[in-house]
Amino acid sequence: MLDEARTGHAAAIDTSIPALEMVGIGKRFPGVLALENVDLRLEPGKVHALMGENGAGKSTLIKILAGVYEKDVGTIRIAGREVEIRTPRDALSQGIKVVFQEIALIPEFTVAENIFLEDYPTSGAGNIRWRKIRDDAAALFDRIGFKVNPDARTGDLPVSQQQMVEIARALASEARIVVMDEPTSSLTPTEVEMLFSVIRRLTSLGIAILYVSHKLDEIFEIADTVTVLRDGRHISTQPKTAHTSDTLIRDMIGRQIGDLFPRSRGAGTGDVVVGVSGLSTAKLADIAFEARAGEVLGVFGLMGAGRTELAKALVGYDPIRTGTITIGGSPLCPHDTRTAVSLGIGLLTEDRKTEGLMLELPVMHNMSLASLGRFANMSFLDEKRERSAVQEFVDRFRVKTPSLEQHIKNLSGGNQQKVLLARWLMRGLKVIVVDEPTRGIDVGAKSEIFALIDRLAAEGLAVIMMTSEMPELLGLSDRIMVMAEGRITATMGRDEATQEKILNAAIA
Amino acid sequence: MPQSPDLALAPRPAPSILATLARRNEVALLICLLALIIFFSLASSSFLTPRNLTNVLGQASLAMVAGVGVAIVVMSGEIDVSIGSLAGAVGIPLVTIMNMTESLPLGIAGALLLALVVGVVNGYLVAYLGINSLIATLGTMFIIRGGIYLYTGQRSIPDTAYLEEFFQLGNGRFFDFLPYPALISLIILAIFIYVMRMRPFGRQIYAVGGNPEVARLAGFDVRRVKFICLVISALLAGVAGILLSSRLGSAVHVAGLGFEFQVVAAVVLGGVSLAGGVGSLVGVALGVLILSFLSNGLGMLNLATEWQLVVTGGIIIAAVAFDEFKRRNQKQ
Amino acid sequence: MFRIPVTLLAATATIAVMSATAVQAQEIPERIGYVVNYATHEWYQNVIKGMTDRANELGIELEVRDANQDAARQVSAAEDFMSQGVDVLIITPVNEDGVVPLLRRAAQDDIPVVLEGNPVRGMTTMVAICDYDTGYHAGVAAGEYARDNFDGQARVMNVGLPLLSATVLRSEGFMDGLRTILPEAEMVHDLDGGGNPDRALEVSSAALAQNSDINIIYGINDNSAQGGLQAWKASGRSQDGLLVVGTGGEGLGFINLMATEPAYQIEAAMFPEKVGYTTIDAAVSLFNGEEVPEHIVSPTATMIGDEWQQYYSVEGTTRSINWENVNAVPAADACMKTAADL
Amino acid sequence: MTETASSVAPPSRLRALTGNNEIVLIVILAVLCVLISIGAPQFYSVENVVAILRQCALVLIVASGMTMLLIAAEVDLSVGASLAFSGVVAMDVTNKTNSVLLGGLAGIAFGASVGLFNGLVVTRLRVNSLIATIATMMILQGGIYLYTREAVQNRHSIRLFTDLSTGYVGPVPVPVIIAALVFIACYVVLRHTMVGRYIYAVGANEKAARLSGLRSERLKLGVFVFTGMLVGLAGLLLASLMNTGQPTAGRGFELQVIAAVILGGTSLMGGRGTLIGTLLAVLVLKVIDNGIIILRWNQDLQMIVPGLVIIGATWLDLVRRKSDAR
Repeated sequence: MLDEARTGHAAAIDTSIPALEMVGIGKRFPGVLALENVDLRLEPGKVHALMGENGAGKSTLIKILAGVYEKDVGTIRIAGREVEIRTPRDALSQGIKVVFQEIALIPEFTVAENIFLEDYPTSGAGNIRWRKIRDDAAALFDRIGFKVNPDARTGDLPVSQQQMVEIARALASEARIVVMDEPTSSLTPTEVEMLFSVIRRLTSLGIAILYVSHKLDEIFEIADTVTVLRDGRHISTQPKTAHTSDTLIRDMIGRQIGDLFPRSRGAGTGDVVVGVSGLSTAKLADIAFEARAGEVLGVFGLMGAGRTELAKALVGYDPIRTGTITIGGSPLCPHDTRTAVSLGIGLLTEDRKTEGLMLELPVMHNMSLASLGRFANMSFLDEKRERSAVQEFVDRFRVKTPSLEQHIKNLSGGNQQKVLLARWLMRGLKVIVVDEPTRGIDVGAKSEIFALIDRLAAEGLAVIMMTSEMPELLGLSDRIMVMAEGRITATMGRDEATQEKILNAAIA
Repeated sequence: MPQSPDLALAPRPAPSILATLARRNEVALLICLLALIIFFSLASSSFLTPRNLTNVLGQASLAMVAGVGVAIVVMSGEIDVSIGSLAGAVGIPLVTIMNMTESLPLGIAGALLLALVVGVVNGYLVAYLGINSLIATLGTMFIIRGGIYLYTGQRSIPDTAYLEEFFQLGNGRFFDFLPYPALISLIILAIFIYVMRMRPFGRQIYAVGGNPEVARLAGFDVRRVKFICLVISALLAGVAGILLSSRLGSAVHVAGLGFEFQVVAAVVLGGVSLAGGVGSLVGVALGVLILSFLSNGLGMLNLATEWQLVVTGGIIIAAVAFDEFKRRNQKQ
Repeated sequence: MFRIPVTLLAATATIAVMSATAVQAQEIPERIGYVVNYATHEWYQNVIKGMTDRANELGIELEVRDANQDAARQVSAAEDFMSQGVDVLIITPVNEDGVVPLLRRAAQDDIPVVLEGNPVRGMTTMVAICDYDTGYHAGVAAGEYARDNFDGQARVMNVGLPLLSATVLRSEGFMDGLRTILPEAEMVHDLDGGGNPDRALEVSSAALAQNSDINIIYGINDNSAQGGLQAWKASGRSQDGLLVVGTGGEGLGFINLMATEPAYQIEAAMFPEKVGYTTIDAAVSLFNGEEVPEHIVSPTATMIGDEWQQYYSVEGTTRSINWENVNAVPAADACMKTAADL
Repeated sequence: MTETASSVAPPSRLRALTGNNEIVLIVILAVLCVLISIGAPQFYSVENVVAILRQCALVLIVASGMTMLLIAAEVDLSVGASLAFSGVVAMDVTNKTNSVLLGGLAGIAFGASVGLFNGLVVTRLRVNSLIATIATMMILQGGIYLYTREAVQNRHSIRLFTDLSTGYVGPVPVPVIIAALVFIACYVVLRHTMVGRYIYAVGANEKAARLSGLRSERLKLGVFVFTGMLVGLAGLLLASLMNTGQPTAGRGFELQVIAAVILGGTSLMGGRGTLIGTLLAVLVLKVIDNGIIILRWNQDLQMIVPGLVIIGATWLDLVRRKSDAR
């Protein structure tokens, strides 16, 4: 039924004119040149892959297309006609549908309603046709083999299913251009297959797809053409067939991978500083492991596997149902972050903005927050000592900030992350849990963060690193632990770990 | 449309109707309301009479009408505390115009025009200038009340047109049974329940309050939605003010003092989250009724004002705390 | 220790005598409902006290509901009384225009209504003091005081309340009465003290700073007078050459002030208990369908210095009314000026 | 990313000292003072200045606590009702014990216990503080009449009690000194102690603060209690100023205080605000209040002008911050 509706639509698509042309796009943020003179050209019925490391400018380009940001310079043509996109509404009315990596669904609504959020089917009188919404959604899910109850409250679904709902939404829209930003980051392989069949269905209707990813295997499977961005600049656009993995990686990173992961230490064989046994929470079941001083324990899992939940349970943030956690031999009181911190465990959160930074506060206050006691005499702060300690870390970590008074929201992601790392190191920890430490950080800063993590382990900390990025998992970890559905499914040494083994365990 | 056979295999089966019901905030409120009614019926013989019950519906109507507006604003993620001053203010054009023209419709038009202007100002300040809605509407609350005093010289303006329709509007009964204000409030309630459920705009309000970023990505004009919500809230406060004015037979300069607190309390009691995006108008209606029946029933029991205040305050805390407790338990 | 019972006894005796005369040949209503404006205010507490005393005497069940200064709540409370079927309704309007529809509805239900305090269009009867006259007589007394003590200088700060017509009348009456003695008397600052002690104090401070020649403070109620006086004291001035005139005599406050503050010399007392007492009698008359005047005036008296002791006695934190003397205060037949003249 | 450093100008000395919103307020205050004194030269009389300062004192004492509370992302609307109640308690206990010390402590303790109640309801029962403290306000408004049906008169006649509000130390009124001490203490706590840092941190991002090992609930509870204590102190001063414990006092006081704190640039969302801003805002509002009277303007403007100033100043602040961000 949807296909029928689309057939008429597709007939209007002229395959000889590019579906989308972006020419000379430039975008500057306060202090950052995010995009410089970028060109992009999508053909109807083709899948165009957009590749690049984090911070390469992919998201900015997509957001310009989606109307979230306005470009500073450049031209956008759709089906040959020049258009201005200033708001998401403009983008939608130009037939551009973006599937974002962050879930863009209203959790309180049903799945079916979210599918039709952008364009409710209404009766002649303008009333929402709830039956149609429900039935069409059900039919749509049927067609792509996605098993979910259309009446379920969206917020109750696991993340991967929410992601699928987002993707299914693209099918229900009248879009001529569908942009997908890292659509597979939280999907299971079955769901990835579902996604690819969705994409093929869309291209068969003459719809142009912009597929953003840095996963090479996916690109080689689904894409027709590949454009690579690096540091906000256009590097190359070539048919997939002209590329090999090596040429793609070279284009994306512009250097050897080895550079990214410096290694200054041997395998960690220190004392056990973290001991977890029988740990269960609302989202975790029967977790047991140990971490030693001087090692990086990588924890891998797909989105929704329970990585973040484990991180939060370890530092006493989330309540624990059963099990024990010991830090340096002392048991941790459940649900009390303060004793956790005083025992020497700290968490560098995945979501910097909502769980790490005090955006309105200066760099100095952000950094010294966890170790104010060191600078205080009867609670009175010795700001001189505090300032010099903070300055020391700013210098050591090469945090780029005009002053210690600068509001931290004005710093780049990488520098923010360094400040948050320094918050913990200043305090002097035994264990640091880092959750997706390089999310949203540009390449240059990424390697600095990696170097810092490596140095921490070398200095004798136990580092527990939660990540969904295979390269950093393999590049940094001494041991790897894989999670799926709240359980540990595999533990392996650095030498025995391969991508396949890890992925298989993550899907289990 | 074929029934999807896969539904049975869905990872999370649809919860049973009973479980869904128990999860609904409205059910808890309804039980609370019924408990109150039963308690007061046992405690006072004059409580459970058709006359008294319909009276309470009439008394609740002002907060009901204004509450619908405030609830919509709160669902959209903002707040409006200027409604009390506005409800008092609309009586001025209403009565003045009626006295001049002997026409109720013209008076109502004048009253609603004033409400519209205030709504547009509130909406503009909040949605387009980006001023925090609590601050903006607190400011307009002061300005309007001061304006009333300044304009009237702190005198009420009597109705000298003696229009029968004007009297009937607030004091008459539909078929000698249901007070007109109750009827009007129920109609407005029904209209907005319909809008929130059946019109795309209603859904946009929830979306905007629930997650403005997502709403923007879905192509909704977040500012426009918030703007319209504040205008609706002002218009409904205007309607409440018209009814109030009719019940008072004049434009009373102190009318509506403290009304905003009553209404916000009822809205929150009705399960609308001050964070936005969550709540239902049925819940709001129940919240209003609970507070109205409480006031009526405690009066029937001859409870002194001071005890009424203490009991009402305690019930608000208990109800909101319970709701919060339930919400947290569900999350776990 | 012995004093209270004696006074109480005297009071009851008087009540008994009075009721004996009033009750002759009258039907007694079973239930009276009173919708008070602001039950927690001292003035109304004493009105209710007077009502309760009288109602108990006559064997009437008196129910009181508080509008708590909310005009809408007042309508609801009256509505509840009507649906319960009280025999007589007494209302102290939050706002006099705001109860016009209520009178009509009560008439439809055949429930007689007595108003307390403020006149309302279409009313049958009202029990109230004469606000203008009360202020006027206090003004005359203040004029005499200023003539004798201040060389005829009278520079008045009015701590007023424009919100209510009653309080505006008091201020007007005060100035008019004052000018009968001292035609040159001037109101140098007319303030809105909100009727609250703290707000009155705040606005008075500013006015006193602006006009250093103020020598009379008039307060439309005891709280306002007190606020004005406290502002004077807070500015560090001596009370020599100052006269404070309060209005109401609603509770213990003015007694305390007259006893301790040298400048607080004149109080326009309004005997709330007497108002309540008279209101119940009016309700009974109305219930019997008797002819009653439109305005039943409840008496007021200007008390100078320690004259209050004639009317009240204080023991601890209770004040007792001396019914004999209060009942002997003559009431005017009609007011010199009412809200209708504003 | 390297451009970040060069493009953001380092804050000037003045800005670092005062923050930014304060400049707007200083200008408003200066303009007001000039304009009012043109219309009414008495504005600058010692008596008037003292009167303004004394009025500021009560508001400032409570507003200092409220600033902390708002920075911690909470609010207390019950301060007006609590002000009256603690004044009544202070007077009553002084009457009964003949000790200003005990009376004062009782008033402050009462205020603190109201704060404790609010804090527990907010942090343990997780009731939104706006709604919780509206409810507390109702409870207190009822409760005060259960405690006393009439104003509690001064029956102890202790000089010290009245001196608390009307006395002078040199040329400075005692309440102004008390307010200054409270203000300085709060300023030091907010600016120079761990507790102050924690308050900002909890308000700016409670999750992050908890993850950094702060006990946010205990901290918020503490701020509620502290604000309550200050309300108790203000109530004591009010009772002294009125020479009675007035159950009808404090109407609308909560809005005065909150208006001042907001006007002072403290964010309702928490994490942002300064006490200097609050101080300036209290002065601005009280100067407006005073000016309207001594200019003999219609007192109804005392509601309208502050309304306009609050909206206008918030808007200016917004515009300024936007242009800063660019």
